[in-house]
Amino acid sequence: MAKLVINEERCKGCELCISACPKKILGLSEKINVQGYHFVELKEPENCIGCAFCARTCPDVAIEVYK
Amino acid sequence: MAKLVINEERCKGCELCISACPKKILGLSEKINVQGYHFVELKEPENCIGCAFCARTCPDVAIEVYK
Amino acid sequence: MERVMMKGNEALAEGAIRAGCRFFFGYPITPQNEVPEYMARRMPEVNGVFLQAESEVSAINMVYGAGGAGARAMTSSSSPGISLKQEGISYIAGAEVPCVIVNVSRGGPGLGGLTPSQSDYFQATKGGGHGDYHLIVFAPGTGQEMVDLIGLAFDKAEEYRNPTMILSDAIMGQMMEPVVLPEMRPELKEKSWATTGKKGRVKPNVINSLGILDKDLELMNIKLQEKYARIEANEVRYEADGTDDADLIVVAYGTTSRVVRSALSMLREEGKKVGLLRPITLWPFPKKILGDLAAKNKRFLVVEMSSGQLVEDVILAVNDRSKVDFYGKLNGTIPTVREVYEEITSLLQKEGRA
Amino acid sequence: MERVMMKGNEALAEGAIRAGCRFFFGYPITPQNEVPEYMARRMPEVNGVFLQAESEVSAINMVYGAGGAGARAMTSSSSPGISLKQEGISYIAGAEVPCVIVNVSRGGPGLGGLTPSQSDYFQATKGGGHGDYHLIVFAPGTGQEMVDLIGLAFDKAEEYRNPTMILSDAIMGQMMEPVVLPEMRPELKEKSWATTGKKGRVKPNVINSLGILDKDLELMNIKLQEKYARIEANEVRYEADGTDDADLIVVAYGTTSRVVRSALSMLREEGKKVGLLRPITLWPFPKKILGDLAAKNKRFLVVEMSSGQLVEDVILAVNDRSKVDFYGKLNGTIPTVREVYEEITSLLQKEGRA
Amino acid sequence: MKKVFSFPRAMTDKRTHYCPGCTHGIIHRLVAEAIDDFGIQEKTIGVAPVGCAVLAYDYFDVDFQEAAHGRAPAVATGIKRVHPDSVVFAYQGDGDLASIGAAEIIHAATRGEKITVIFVNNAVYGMTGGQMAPTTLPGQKTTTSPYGRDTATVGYPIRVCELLATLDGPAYLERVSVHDPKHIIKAGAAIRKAFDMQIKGAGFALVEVLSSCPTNWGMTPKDALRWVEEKMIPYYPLGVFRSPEEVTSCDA
Amino acid sequence: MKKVFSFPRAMTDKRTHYCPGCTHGIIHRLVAEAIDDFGIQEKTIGVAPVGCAVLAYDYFDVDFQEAAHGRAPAVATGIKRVHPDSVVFAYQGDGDLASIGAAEIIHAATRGEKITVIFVNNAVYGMTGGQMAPTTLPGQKTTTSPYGRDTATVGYPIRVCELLATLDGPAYLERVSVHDPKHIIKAGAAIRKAFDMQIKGAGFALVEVLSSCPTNWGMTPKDALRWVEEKMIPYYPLGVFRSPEEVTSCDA
Amino acid sequence: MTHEIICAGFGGQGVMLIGQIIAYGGMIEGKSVSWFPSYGPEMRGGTANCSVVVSEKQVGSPIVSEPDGIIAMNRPSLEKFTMAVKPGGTIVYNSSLIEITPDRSGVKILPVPANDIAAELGNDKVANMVALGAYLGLTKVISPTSVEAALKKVLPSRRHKLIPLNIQALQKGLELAKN
Amino acid sequence: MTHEIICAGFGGQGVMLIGQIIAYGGMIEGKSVSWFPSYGPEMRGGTANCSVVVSEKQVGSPIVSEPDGIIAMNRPSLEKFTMAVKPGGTIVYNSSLIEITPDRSGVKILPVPANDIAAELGNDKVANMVALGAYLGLTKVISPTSVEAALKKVLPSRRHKLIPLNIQALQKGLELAKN
Ligand SMILES: Cc1ncc(C[n+]2csc(CCOP(=O)(O)OP(=O)(O)O)c2C)c(N)n1
Ligand SMILES: Cc1ncc(C[n+]2csc(CCOP(=O)(O)OP(=O)(O)O)c2C)c(N)n1
Ligand code: SF4
Ligand code: SF4
Ligand code: SF4
Ligand code: SF4
Ligand code: SF4
Ligand code: SF4
Ligand SMILES: [Mg+2]
Ligand SMILES: [Mg+2]
Repeated sequence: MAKLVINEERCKGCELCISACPKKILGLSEKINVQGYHFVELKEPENCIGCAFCARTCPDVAIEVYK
Repeated sequence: MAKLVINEERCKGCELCISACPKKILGLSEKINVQGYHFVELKEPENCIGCAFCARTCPDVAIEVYK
Repeated sequence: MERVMMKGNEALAEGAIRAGCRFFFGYPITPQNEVPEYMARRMPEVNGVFLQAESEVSAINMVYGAGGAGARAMTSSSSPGISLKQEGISYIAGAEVPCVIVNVSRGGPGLGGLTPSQSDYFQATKGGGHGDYHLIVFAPGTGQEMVDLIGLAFDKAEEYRNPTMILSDAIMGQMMEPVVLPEMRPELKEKSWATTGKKGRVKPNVINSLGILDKDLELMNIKLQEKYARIEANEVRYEADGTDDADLIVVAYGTTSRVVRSALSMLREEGKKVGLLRPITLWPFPKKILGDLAAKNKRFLVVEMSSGQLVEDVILAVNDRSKVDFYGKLNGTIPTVREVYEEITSLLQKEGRA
Repeated sequence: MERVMMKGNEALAEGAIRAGCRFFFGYPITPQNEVPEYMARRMPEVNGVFLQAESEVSAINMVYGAGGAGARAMTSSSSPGISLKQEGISYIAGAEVPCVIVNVSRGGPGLGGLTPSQSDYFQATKGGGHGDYHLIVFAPGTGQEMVDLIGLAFDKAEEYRNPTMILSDAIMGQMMEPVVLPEMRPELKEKSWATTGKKGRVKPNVINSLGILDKDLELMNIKLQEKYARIEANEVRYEADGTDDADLIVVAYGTTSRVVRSALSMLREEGKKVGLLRPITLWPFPKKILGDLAAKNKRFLVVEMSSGQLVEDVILAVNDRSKVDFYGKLNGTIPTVREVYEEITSLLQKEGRA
Repeated sequence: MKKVFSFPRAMTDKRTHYCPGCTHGIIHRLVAEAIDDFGIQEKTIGVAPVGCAVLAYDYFDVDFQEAAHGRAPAVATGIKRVHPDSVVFAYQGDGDLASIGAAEIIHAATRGEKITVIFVNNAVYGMTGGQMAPTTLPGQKTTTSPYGRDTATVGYPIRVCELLATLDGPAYLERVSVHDPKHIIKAGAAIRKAFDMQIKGAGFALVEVLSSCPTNWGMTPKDALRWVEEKMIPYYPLGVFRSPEEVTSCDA
Repeated sequence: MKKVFSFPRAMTDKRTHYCPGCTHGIIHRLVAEAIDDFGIQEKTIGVAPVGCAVLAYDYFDVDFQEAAHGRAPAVATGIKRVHPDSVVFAYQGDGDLASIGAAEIIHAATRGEKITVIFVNNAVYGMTGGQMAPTTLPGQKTTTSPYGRDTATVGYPIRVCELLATLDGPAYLERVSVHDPKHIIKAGAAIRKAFDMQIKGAGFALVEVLSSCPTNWGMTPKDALRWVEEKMIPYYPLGVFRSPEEVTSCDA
Repeated sequence: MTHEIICAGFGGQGVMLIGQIIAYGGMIEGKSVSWFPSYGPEMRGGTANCSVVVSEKQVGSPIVSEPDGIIAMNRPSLEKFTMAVKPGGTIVYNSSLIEITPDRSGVKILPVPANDIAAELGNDKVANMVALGAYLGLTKVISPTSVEAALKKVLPSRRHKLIPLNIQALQKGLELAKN
Repeated sequence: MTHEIICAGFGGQGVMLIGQIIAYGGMIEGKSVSWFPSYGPEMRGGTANCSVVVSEKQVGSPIVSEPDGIIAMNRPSLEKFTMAVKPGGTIVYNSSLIEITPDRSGVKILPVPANDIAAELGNDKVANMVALGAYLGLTKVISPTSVEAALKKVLPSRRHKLIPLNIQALQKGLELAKN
């Protein structure tokens, strides 16, 4: 199982990571950050394969991936 | 036999017509024109074939050709 | 006529079209983008040409071509883009091609910022390009003037075969005010000097600014200077508001004149004798009226958004006859009504006229 | 030191190299071609870079890059090319990048001609580009000053982190006079603010002129204006020749100052009390000395090759204290010694001082 | 656990001002990663354009110079000539590079100037609000082509890599896209190569990156990426237009 | 007797200021002949460059506008848009067109601007006294490449036809030479075709003419023509780079 | 009489529009008016505001720094402009999104749950009109009929079908002001 | 004392060079000097001239409009400058190429068959030096030894072998002036 560190304050809620994730396990939070955006959350941490597609797609470098 | 009309005042004596002439019948005059150039002369009018190579090569449009 | 609310930039664009402009060449730059964007939509409707040039340099040279060919042509840009046009403007002035250049100026120097600014005054009035030349420079102070002065700019450009400039700024361009639009001009008549193809003329028309023989260049300049003298004699425009009984006259144009107007109306309510002299043409400059007012022992305060440019022309105009004070705001901020009010009040106090 | 005869343009180029300039970016244009051509031969000998840019616009931006990177860099051109550089110059001023710009000016406007001219005075001193900025402008009047002032121009550019300009013309550039060349400068020390790569610095160095937050731009301008005030206080240079006992002082710079000098020496031989005030820096302008002289009841005559540019600064400087006359020659011709002599003579007669 | 993917050292932690989903951010990251990979942060100097990336100097932790609109190649030239051992890159948009700056890029390329250019082609002027760019596709609507780009009156988009490939100066030219993870990885490799070319002194290197502008295209970030794939790539084919191998043969 | 060759009507009888043997004169004549051939003298408008041909307006008996250095294509665009039924041609040197005016020519070409450009490539800045041009050959000595053009530091010459041929806008591009009568005749045909393209409304047409500058090359006129043949043509191959046939297929 | 207003909020909350409606309405009523937009320093997104002046005399400065009243649709806007309001002036703010109360005396303050009311009306977008109604109820700068006329000018014709809903929202605001 | 000279002729006749020699010579003699070239309005070919000033004082205008003397190598030059020469001044002209005599009184006039003498010396190119010699013989602006020193400065070293020939030509000129 891999681990994701999401920098909620950098996230702009663009959803690109969500569509890039092969496992479809990312989604937007109900909460908003200081910038006023709904940020992204890892909904099913257990299914993350650590492929880092999400991180590589994120224009705001808001995701780090550990495995 | 063809006829050449050379505008002596336009000629700058560049000699390009001289080298373009297939019959090698053109040459510079001893005289100079108002611009200060030795202008070109048809040395052997009888040998002119009217090919107009001279005229076409002249940068100063100093030659007209009749046939 | 119906009044409509329009952004200054759009009012100006529609005003140009109604004045017969059918050729617009420009390049995007904030805060003037509404002008080309409006033209892009509108020109096809009136059979005109909107062309986005590859650069400001190219745009001004397209205008030179189109203006030389006899059309009412214009370009618009903002400060850095206007700097790039300086060579072209000098050519246009030298070749006496009529056209209109709009500068919706912004804060500088360099990349600067998008705030309004009046620090392109010298560039517009003294010649940012090389050589002795002048643009006729109009400084609109209302939305209505955005419409009216661009029409006048086209007329004067043609009358004098001289480039004219509208010097506006981010505020004048973005602000909405009610305006009355004039009727569409009828087709313009052909110009005898323009490059149209010889069409049977004996002599070709040649548009140029070259004086390779020394005397040619001097003659060209003598002719230009004579024209400039005529323009200075006939084309000065200004608004004088309450200057007759005023002790202190504030000189300001465009955006700052608006701020000043608000401050002055506060002061007049307090019974202060203050007036506004608003140059509408920055070149030719309203020298004479300022000189006349100075002769009447008025004092002056110049308010502008720059470190002091207009103020030089005011000093030159009043010369030895009066005192000129200066209140400038550097690029990046806009003077508030309160600031101008206080500046004037303290000045009046210092002078013991409060 | 040995005296050698050199053309002004070449003296200037060699002077630049001896002042440590190792980067030249330019574009051909008459009458300054000797500068790049000299540099093309000479730079490789001193391990420097001569690069012919694709245009004047590109050249000034290369200078901006090289100057920002910490080098002594320069460009040179003539009037139309200098107009094209206006945007770049405004950027350089805004970003406070030291560099030297040479204008070997020629007759305008437009394509104009190759005769000398002083009609780029406003462009050089009031800012031909957008925004409130100033170049330090030097106007050499001798071959020796072509050498000396370019050295000073590099030093002052660095001292103030400000672009400096040499405003010369076709005559100053083509004329040969004996000059003494200074020794080659030792290597220059690195600049802490330059873009060199971080090289262990904690903060990157950034060169820019952007003030996207309103306050940034105002702060940038306040800083610039403070610097300009310091320059005005410390860097004024002029030559006063016979001004002490003179009734009439002629103000002229560069080429015209030479013509004036010849005329004045004829007049002094006739016992006329005439003097020369020659601004060496056009900005900062020698305001104070002119004001002081005006206070002593001197009269002034301004001689320049333009329709009247320098004269405005002289009037502003003497303001209400004295009378300023003007004798201008339009682009295309050069005033002769005889003409200036006669102008002064008739002026003296009119004033009853002959 | 070990890091599979982490924040590049050559980036600052400032939040960018880019619109949500704007791929300028991805391209920034790829550049920063290349700088990290080669360990050249201390000797890299960037040149920022006028365009949406105008504040690039805020996001990279390297020395930077802001260029006037279109002049980044000239500014980079000036810097590189002064510091030939440094690594100089210019970051430019399509309006900046292919319109107002067309002369500068062509001449930097033909000079074989030893700089790296990252060319972000988003088929529009982003910063000024979506005007037509020299790369705007035929028929594409923008604020200055409100009826769609009409090639009969305003002509055709420019293919920059193809244009520059006619010159002898460039050492490396490639067009890439960042519309999906696979292509992002390829784009990263191309950018790395473009830096490598400079480090090795091979000459001028440019990577054209097809990029999205959701804001001015009026699309969601996701749709915008699909538009890159479906509309832009057919007009702007991906691939290598000049490779170092060719260069060697060219020099020979 | 009938005239085999006579003075073109579209030329004035002013003597040109060109140096003896300078082929600018030949090219002028070919342009004038094309104007005569199509009978368009009354509707032709020329645009003169800044370069040795700066006084072109003195030599053609047609309306003329003098452009700023490099900007002839922009000026021609302005004129042509105002008078779409006129015939507008720009006459430009290599410094003018390929250096300072690189952006203008590329954009006029990609716009498919319906103008004719006569591009005189003499590998040098003639008017200003022989400085290096973007077309100066490798190793060639000029006043600003006194040790010979060093491609390692100042890069490679630009081949303009090849460059423009990557664009979709041009209708006709050809490179010709005037170094001997045969080639002069071919050059005349190309120039005629370039005017024909415009008259037919096909689009942007450019003819690059390899030309000599005996003065700045330091050669006799005759040697200069040999230099064109032996040195320039190998670098700048003659030929058609875009033909109207292609254009048709391109538009389809 | 001159009345100066600042309308402020996030981009997308329609603050520019209500500013334009006031200006247009003023014009329709024969007054001098001006409208001036100001976008935050960030080039995209962020907050925005506009200055509106409605006057019997020629409008001077179009930039309002000491407003007679403000309409604040979000918290940063309220915080930014509260202290600028003239003594005796008016503050209308969107209490649906702003949980604080403005710390200011000597002015009329009216919290308006604009988003909640708009939601009740079935369209979040008309929150701005609720706030405008409340503001006009308090200040009477322009009459509600002028608003209706202004809407026809300001909205593109394809959106004219939304006018009744907008008027409804306006009315809700006007009513709030009555209390 | 200030001496002002104009040297004029066709391009290629070496008038610029003799001007430079006078200026250099003056400098070597410790005087203030200036040299200024002027090419005709035609951009290429045509005539050319230069102004030279040699003075005990700082040189003012480097452009000479009322010369103390002229050296005219061709007819257009002679015609152009004859009337400009100051009363009491000097005209030296190349009578090999100029068939007219200058119509001017109150000045010293010396025709010099410069090309003929140069041809005698075996090199057409030194006609300019013959004329210079004559001029210096009449005016003594600089001494012949200074000319020799100046030649070393003005000619590139690869052409120093021509100095003796040039001096020879100069002497011929000087002799002509004696008569
Ligand atoms: C001389 C000049 N002209 C125009 C502008 C205005 N301007 C700023 S950014 C820009 C274009 C940006 O488009 P692009 O280069 O494609 O970058 P993007 O924003 O799309 O990334 C323009 C025209 C300017 N700042 N300076
Ligand atoms: C803005 C500007 N820059 C430079 C010049 C100087 N200039 C005049 S002609 C010329 C180049 C001419 O070369 P080219 O275009 O090749 O024409 P040629 O003379 O060789 O026919 C230059 C640089 C100018 N007049 N204006
Ligand atoms: S690392 Fe891969 S699987 Fe995990 S969340 Fe990111 S994209 Fe999805
Ligand atoms: S791609 Fe980045 S910015 Fe976009 S939603 Fe995902 S984490 Fe947030
Ligand atoms: S027409 Fe032909 S043959 Fe006759 S002179 Fe001319 S080139 Fe020679
Ligand atoms: S080509 Fe023309 S100019 Fe040259 S010599 Fe012959 S006739 Fe004279
Ligand atoms: S406007 Fe376009 S290019 Fe600019 S930041 Fe927004 S999405 Fe990106
Ligand atoms: S300089 Fe060269 S190009 Fe110019 S006229 Fe002379 S030979 Fe022709
Ligand atoms: Mg873009
Ligand atoms: Mg050339």
